[in-house]
This record gives sequence, structure tokens and C-alpha cells, in this order.
Amino acid sequence: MPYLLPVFYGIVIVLVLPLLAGYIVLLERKVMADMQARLGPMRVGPHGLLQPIADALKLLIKEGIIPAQADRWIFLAAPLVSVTMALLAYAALPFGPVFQIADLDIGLLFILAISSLGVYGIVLGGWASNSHFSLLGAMRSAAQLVSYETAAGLALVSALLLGGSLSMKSLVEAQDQAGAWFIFFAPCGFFIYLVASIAETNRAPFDLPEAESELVAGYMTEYSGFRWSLYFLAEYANMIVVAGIATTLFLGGWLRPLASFHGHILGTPIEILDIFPVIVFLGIGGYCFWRAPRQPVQIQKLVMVLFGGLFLVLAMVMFGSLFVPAAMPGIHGAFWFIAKVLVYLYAFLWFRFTFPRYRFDQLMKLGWQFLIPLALTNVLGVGVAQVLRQQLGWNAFAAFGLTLLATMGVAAWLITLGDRRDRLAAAAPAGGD
Amino acid sequence: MTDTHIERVPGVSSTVLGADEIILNMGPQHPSTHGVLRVKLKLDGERVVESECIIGYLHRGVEKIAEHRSYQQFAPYVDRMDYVAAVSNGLGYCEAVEKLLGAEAPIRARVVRTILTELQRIASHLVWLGTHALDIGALTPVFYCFREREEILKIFEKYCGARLTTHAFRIGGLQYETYDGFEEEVKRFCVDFEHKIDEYSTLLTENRIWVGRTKGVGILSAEDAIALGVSGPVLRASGVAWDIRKAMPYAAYDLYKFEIPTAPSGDTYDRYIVRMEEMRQSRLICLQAIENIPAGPIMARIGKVLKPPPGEVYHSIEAPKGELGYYIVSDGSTQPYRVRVRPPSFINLQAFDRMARGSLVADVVAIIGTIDIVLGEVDR
Amino acid sequence: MGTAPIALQYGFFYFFAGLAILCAILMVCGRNVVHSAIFLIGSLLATAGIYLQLTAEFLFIVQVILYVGGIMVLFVFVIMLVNLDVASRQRQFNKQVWLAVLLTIVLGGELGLMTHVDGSIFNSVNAPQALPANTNEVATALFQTYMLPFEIASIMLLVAMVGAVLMAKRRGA
Amino acid sequence: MPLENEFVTRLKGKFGDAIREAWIDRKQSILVVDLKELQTLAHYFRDEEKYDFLTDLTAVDWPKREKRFDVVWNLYSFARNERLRLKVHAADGESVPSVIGVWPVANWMEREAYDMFGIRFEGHPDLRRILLPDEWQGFPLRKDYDILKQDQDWVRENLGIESGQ
Repeated sequence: MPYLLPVFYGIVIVLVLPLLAGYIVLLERKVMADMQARLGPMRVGPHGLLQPIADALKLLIKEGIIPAQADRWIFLAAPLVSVTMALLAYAALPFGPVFQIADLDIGLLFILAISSLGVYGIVLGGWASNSHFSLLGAMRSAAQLVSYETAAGLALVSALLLGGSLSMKSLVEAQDQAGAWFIFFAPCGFFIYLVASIAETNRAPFDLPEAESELVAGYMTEYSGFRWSLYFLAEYANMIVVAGIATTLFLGGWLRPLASFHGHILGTPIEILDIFPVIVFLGIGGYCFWRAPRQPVQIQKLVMVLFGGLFLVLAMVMFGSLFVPAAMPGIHGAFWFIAKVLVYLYAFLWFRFTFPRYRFDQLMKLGWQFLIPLALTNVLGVGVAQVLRQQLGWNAFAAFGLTLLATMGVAAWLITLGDRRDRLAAAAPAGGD
Repeated sequence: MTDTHIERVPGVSSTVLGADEIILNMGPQHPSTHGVLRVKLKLDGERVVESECIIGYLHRGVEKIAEHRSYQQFAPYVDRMDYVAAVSNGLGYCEAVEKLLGAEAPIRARVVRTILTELQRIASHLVWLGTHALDIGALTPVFYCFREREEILKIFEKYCGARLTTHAFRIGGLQYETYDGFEEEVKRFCVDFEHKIDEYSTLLTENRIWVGRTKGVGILSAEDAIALGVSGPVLRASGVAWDIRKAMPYAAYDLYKFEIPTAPSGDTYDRYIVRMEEMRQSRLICLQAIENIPAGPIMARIGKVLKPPPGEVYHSIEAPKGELGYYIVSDGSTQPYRVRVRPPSFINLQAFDRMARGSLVADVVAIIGTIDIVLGEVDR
Repeated sequence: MGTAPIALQYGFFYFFAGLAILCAILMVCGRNVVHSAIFLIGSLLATAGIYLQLTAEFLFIVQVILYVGGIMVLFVFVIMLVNLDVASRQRQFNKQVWLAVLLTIVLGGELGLMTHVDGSIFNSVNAPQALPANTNEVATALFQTYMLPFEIASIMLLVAMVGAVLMAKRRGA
Repeated sequence: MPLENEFVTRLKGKFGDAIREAWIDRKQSILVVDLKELQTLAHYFRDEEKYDFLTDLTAVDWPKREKRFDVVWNLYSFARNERLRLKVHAADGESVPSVIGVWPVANWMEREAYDMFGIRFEGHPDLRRILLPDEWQGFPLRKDYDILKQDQDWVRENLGIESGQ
């Protein structure tokens, strides 16, 4: 039954994703709290572990308000568009060598196309709310998405040149064969994509569409309850998608670090990496058990023990799968994929709590005058390096090092150029018009 | 009084669309107007052509209240003006009444006043820094700032029992002796605080986005600043090295060495730099003062009932936001005949129009933040 | 996909085709410009679905990325920017309605005649089942077989773009 | 204590009767000048005597006096590091010349003085209430302003109940 497995995967994703998004929000709040010298959510469940569930329940039973002046049907449909597109993109995302709904020949293009449709949810929602804040937020969002999609797409092209395919699966396999992740070949491409993907998901420091000090909540201003949570889910789902794309294209997808050292059970010292997931889960589980008696309330102790047990089970699954060659790549691949996605998302959070917000014109300037030219240079450079390596037999290190240097040089030049332009612009209206 | 927020999308000149100037209303309920300030902006596209501040939403008639209270009774009211820097308000009022009486607080009282006022200046600047950064989208500094401010408020609380509206000083000196361990706590705070300022600095000072958002925004030239009566850090950031603590020393400022930080260009970034440096200087003043608090009485002999001889006095101090002046007229009775407060926020806010003209709408938020207003003081 | 039963294939085809036509009609008849735009998007997506069914994946993706994700976003953007309240108040059907009816009849008759007289026109090409990796083939066609026309086309587009920018700038100055 | 120094004699020599009184109160110099000459004096003080910073502008109400208002300008000179208090006496309804042209900072201060005392400033471009609502009745900082009556009227009008005060 070839149709059944993808359907099963699809159901798993639709069911698990909201939960995952909820826990990423918790993670975000915890990371934010840590960076800001606070504790973060601590009340609902031990260390706030049940907070996402409480939040979800609250949102579900909240009254959904439809403004009287709103365009009713579009107002109702827009969040659905957003969340549908966000979920559809998962169809081509490989969580592991096995866990992928459809290995499309054009997988990457599919994901890009679908996530570019997500902007309709935002634009239509903002328009249908019939509020200035919403409309303006939607406009900014659309303009931002369209501009940064170009930069992001160009950044991805450098990985495509290296991988020679559009299929997500073969891109990962290409990295396996190349012996190193593409981030080492095209670091500039990766960083351009990192910045562009933050902008594309409307996260700080590019969160102008929902800048609360200027636009209240942007396109979500008039939404509440369930529909608001759909937007929220779409935002986090999109974050996971862009993180998944970056992971697949630049960070080696489901591959373990040092993936070319094959082998399974404790042969060489390098195989310690195969035990790594087990150690991580054991550590988390152990911490949960250690903290459990210190929780103030009986039920929190119980929850803590349950979480500890969950992680112990996961550790056992990880350990057990080491001895089952058929299951090992799938399970461990999924672990590494999710771990890399989380690391990528951590960078998102880190940026968010470190940087102030760009002004809209600065944002556009960064996109059009810095990232896009740089991405073009990068694509050109990677292409040249490929030719040097394949046709002229250069050492990969030399070829890509040269590219990197050239791209960095262009970046520095662009920065000085931009600064000079800014100085000139600042000098011009200073006289007052 | 709706909060309609109209704006054009950049890149589209409004003339193309046939629309001329747009009136944009911010506040009085808006997350980044720092209270109940309402700003009416006239826009040409994204540029501000003209602006008008509409104030008075928090007017309580403090000056009228003063005429119906005795001198001592009015003292707690001044804390409610600039509630972010209540200690400074109290200092100005107490010293003004002392001047009116012809009395002077004992040296010990003056030194303790200096320490507490400088701590208050740090606390006030911390609130400014946190909220200003938050307006520009930096989420984290506000928590760091409030963490340190909490330490200062704890010192206040231990000293006089209140954190925000402290009423720390009395006319003629101090009500309370310093508590045990006061010196050590202030010293520990000041020593630690050096690294904390560096911490804020790392987050912002050389951050490209921060510099991009603040440099060249809301420029106020020195001539304009003087003509518009601007004082405090805003004036100093325009290059005028004028600080009442140096120019006309009060309390115990003549005993300590400190610098007046200035900056050349009078933009938002310079005001940021000046205030950061001021915190460092305040810390140094505290450290000098705490080394040697003279022994002696803490209250001058002025009697229980205050009946200043008829006449008038103007006394001003360098509050965190600028020149805070009290003009008190006495008719010889126990109640002031007239109390006029010269509020720094009110006067500095008047310069907003000059700073905002020609800037982008998104900069308005930054400019409001950089003036450092407290609406309680603007509206009184 | 090639293995799907023929009935399913027909079902999908009629679904997409019907959707495309329905959306197109609604787009023309709608009074609200934004609604019209949405129906146009629906029509484009349905067409993309037909492409997908023909296993022309690359065409499908291009349709979605370019038309729906790119051009239509700009359309919607502009529509929202210039508030077109005026259009919704105007009469939608003007005096050319009879001409339109006439043309429709002529066109329909023509189509019917052709299929009736010579049925071979419309089923001359039998799409091979499951084209192998047609992205590669598109690339080969564009960059090897038809390299010159492709490059000429792109240069013309570039010229047009630069010209448009120049004209817009001059008017602004 | 009357103020008699070189500065005052210079002023008196220049402006004669326009300088009505000069005295020192608690080490602060106070100058009462003629209302009509205020504009000239303001320009003179700013340009010649370098009192370039108008610190404060306010008023005091003395209802028993014939000219009931003292309008007070607090000047400061950066160059001399000195303050000077300028006063004029104004009757109710009498216009005081605006000094916005000399010290632009006077704009809001004059509006506030108008708001609180009802003193009109001649030549002010936009003399409206600033702190109180536009429709406010009376001028609160006048000594004969009955705060309770105002409150009762307001409560009756806006809330439709008798005031609790």
C-alpha cells in the first residue's frame, strides 16, 4: 500500500506540529528568560512544562471576535490559508531518510512555492480586518516577504549548485557523498539564508509587520482566540520549515556530524556520536528525576516524573535502535534533523533578544542593496569554484576558500558603500527643507 | 480621540495617489508614548511635516494643591510629578523651601541627599534606557536595567520605607538616619554597576541596527536647544556643557569631582551616549561620597511650624531630565502663596516638534523616547 | 501517480478544470476587486493542478511561484494600496454585452465544429506516462537547445525593466 | 534689600523709568519693569546682556492689588552664570507682550500662564489652553477660583449626580 505510509506521516505531522510549536514557544520563553536574567514560565507544571497546553486550551475556548466592518468570509478564511500553506510545506521536508511524506523531484521548489503562498493568509487577513493597523502590517509583511524571498532563493541556489538536484533527499545524499555539509562549501550562502529566513518569517529584528511599539500587532490585530492561534501556529510552523530547509541544504539534513565515518556499534572512537542521542536523553531524563522531589506540589512531582520517564523511554529507543540496522538510520536521522532545526531556531531566538528593530527603509535597503547583490556574488562564486574544482581539478579547499574571500570582500565593499550613501543622505536633509 | 493610525507605505509618494498630507494621531493610548501623551503628526508620505503634542491628560493641579497645604504637607506631592525620579523632586523642593527660610541642611544631610539623588539619577536613566531600547525593538536591555534599578529601589526602601514615591528628605535635612550597612550596600552597588553599564553598552553602543536607528535622528542644534530652553542631557548632547551641579552647586556637589559629558551632534545617539556617561559619573560621585559621610546632625533647627518671611525664591537642581526649578512665593503664612514648578520634561517636550520635523514616522517613537519625558511631570 | 486508476485521473481533471472555469467566471462577475483577485488566484491554482496531473511538475511549480506567489501578490498589494471603492459601485456590465454574447457563440460554435469534424486535433499528443525528471529536460532545453532565444528574451526583459525604472525615476524627479 | 549696582545703574541710564524697581531677595536679583517696554527690554537682555536662556515664565496672582498679576520671567545667562528675575505688573484683561520672538521656549509657558491665570499674551501665534481641556471654565490658579464649585458643576454636568465633596 504505497499511499498509506505518506498519509500516516501526514497525520502524524498535523497532530504533532501544534504540540511542537507550543513547546517551541515554551522554549523561546525559557531562552528569553534566561537571556534576560529571569525564570520565565514556572507556574503551569514544573518549570512551566504544561504551559503550552494551558495556552492552547485558553486560546481554543476564547471568544472569536469578528469585527463588524470586516469582510466576513475572507476574514474567516485567511488564517486557514496561512496555516494550510505552512503545513503543506512539510510534505517535502525530509525528517530522516525514511520519514518524508513525498520525495518530490522538485522538492525544494515545492516548499518555496508553497511557503510563498502563505503571504496570502497575511495580506488577506490584514485587508479583511478593515483596520489601519492590520492593513499596514499586512502591507509591510507582503513587501518584506517578497523582497527577502529573492535573497533567500538566491542563497539556496548556491547549495543547489553543489548538490545538483532539487530533490531534498538527494541534496542530503549529495552532502553525504561530498564528505562535508554544504555550509563548509558555501558559508556565505548559509548566512544570507539565515538572515533572509528570519526576515521571511517576520521575526525580530525584522518583525516590523507586528512591531508592537508601532503597529500594535500588525495583521493579527483584529484576530482573537482560535483564529489568532492559527496564525500563531502558521508562524511557528514556517519557522520550522525555514529551519528545515537550511538544515537540509546546508547542515547536512539528517546526517550525523562526521557522517562519512560509517559503522555502527562502538567500533571507533568516532562512534561515540552514535551514542550521543542516548546520552542527551538520559541526561534530560535524569535531570527531570533529580528535580522531581524538589517540586512544591504533588502533581508537579508526578508531571516531572512522567517527563523523566518519557525521556528515558526515548533514550532506550535510541539505544535499542543501535542494534537494529534497519531502524537505526530513520530514528537517529530524525533525531539529528530535529536537533539541527532546534539549533537553527536557537539562532532565531538569540537574534531576537539581542537586536533592536530595523526601520522599514533600512530593512528594504538591507534586503535589496546588501543581501541580494551578495547572494548573486555568492552564487557566481560557488559556480566558479565548482568549475575550478571539477574541470580544472583544483583542491576543494582552495577553490571554496577563494570564493569565500571574494564574497567577503564584496560584502565589505557593499557595507562601506551603504555607509557612505547613508552619510550623504544624512548630510543632505540636515539643512532642513 | 480615536487611535487611528494612518500611514502610507514607503516608496509610494502620496502625490501619485492624489492624497496630500495625512494627519496621523498617536496616543494618548499608545504603547510607546510613555504614558498619556498624544501626538498629532502631519505627514507627507512617510515624512513628518509638522507635529503637535497634546498634553494635559494627567493634569492634577499640583500647583493649586500647594496653595492649600502647609510647606511640609506639600512635600510628598512633588514626588508624584516625576515619579521615576521622586528623590530628585524632593531634593529640589526641600532646598527651595530651605532657601526661602534662610536655613541650610547640615553637611551630613547634604551628603546623604547627594548620594540618594545620584542613585535616583541612575535609576531614572535606567528606566529611560530600558524603555527607549524597547521602543526601538531591543527586548533585553529593559530587563537588565530594571534588575539594577531594583537594587537602587531596595536601598531606598531600606532607607525610607518607600520605593517609588519616596518622600526621602524633609525640609531642613533628613527624617531618618542612614540604616546599618547603608554605606556597604551603596558601595557594592556602585562597584558592580560599572560592569553592568558595560553590559548595556555591549548590547547597544556599537550595534549597527541601534546606531542606524538613532544616529542622525531627531537632531537638535545647540542654538535651537538654548532657544527652546532645553536642559539636562538633551542640552548636553547638543554640545552645551552646562550642568547645574557644576554651574550653581547645591547639596554637596561642590565636594566631589565629576565630569559633564557632552556630545557634538545632538542626535538621538548622542543623547544615548551622554546619558550612559552620566550614569558612570553618578556612580563615581556616589563612590566618592560614600567614602566619607561626615558625622553630625541630620536636621537643621528650623522649628515645627514653618513660617518663611514674605518674599520669593527660585531654586533649581539638575534633575535626571533637566533643570527642575521651584519658584516659591511666601506671604509669611504657613502655606506657600504660590508654588511654581519648572518641569524639565514639559519644556524639553516642546522641542519635540523641532526634532521630529522632516524625520520618518518610525523615528517618532525613537524621538519621544530620547527626550525622556514623564507625563506626570509634563502635565503636573 | 501514473499508477492511479483512470477514473481517478478523470475525476481530478474535471475537478480542476471545473474549478478553473468557475473561478474565472466568478472573477469576472465579482464586484469586489479583492474578491476578483482571489478568484483569479484560485483559477491559476486550478490550472497548476492540471499541469501537475500531466506530470509537468516544473510547469506546475513555475505557475505557482511566478503567477500566484509573485505576480498576484503584487496585484493584491496594489489593489489594497489604491483603495478601489469606486469600482465596486460602478455597473459591471456595459453596453458591449451583446457583442460579448455574439463572440462567445461564435467561439463555442467553432470549437464544437472542430471537435465534431476532426477529433484528432485535440488528442494528437499522447503525454508519456511519468516523464522522468522533467526539470532536467526543461533546463537542457532552455540552456542548451534554445540557449540563444532564451538569452535574447531575458535581455529584452532586462531592457524593459531598466527602461521602466528610468521612466519612473524621471517622473519622480 | 534694594539692588543698586553698576548693572542697574546702566539699565536705568538706558531705559529710565521703564525700570520700576530692583531689589535682592535671598541673594536673587529681581527687576520690575514697565509692561510697555518689555519687548525692547527682552531683546536687550538677550542680545546685549547675554541672558540667552529663558528658564521659566509664570505668574502670581495678587487679587487685592490694582494690577493683580505679577508675570515673572526667570532668565539665565550661560556666559555670566547668573540668574535674573524679570517682573511686570498686569491688570486683569491687560495684554502682556509675548516674548516668543526672543525666546521661542516661551510658547508653551505663555500658553500655560494663559491656561492657569487667563493672562493674554499679545503676539502669541497660538494662544490656547494647554493643560486643561479647551472647554474648561475659569482660570484655576487665580486666588478667587473656587475649586469646589468647579468640581460640583463638572460632576453635575458630566455625571448627572450631586458631588460627593
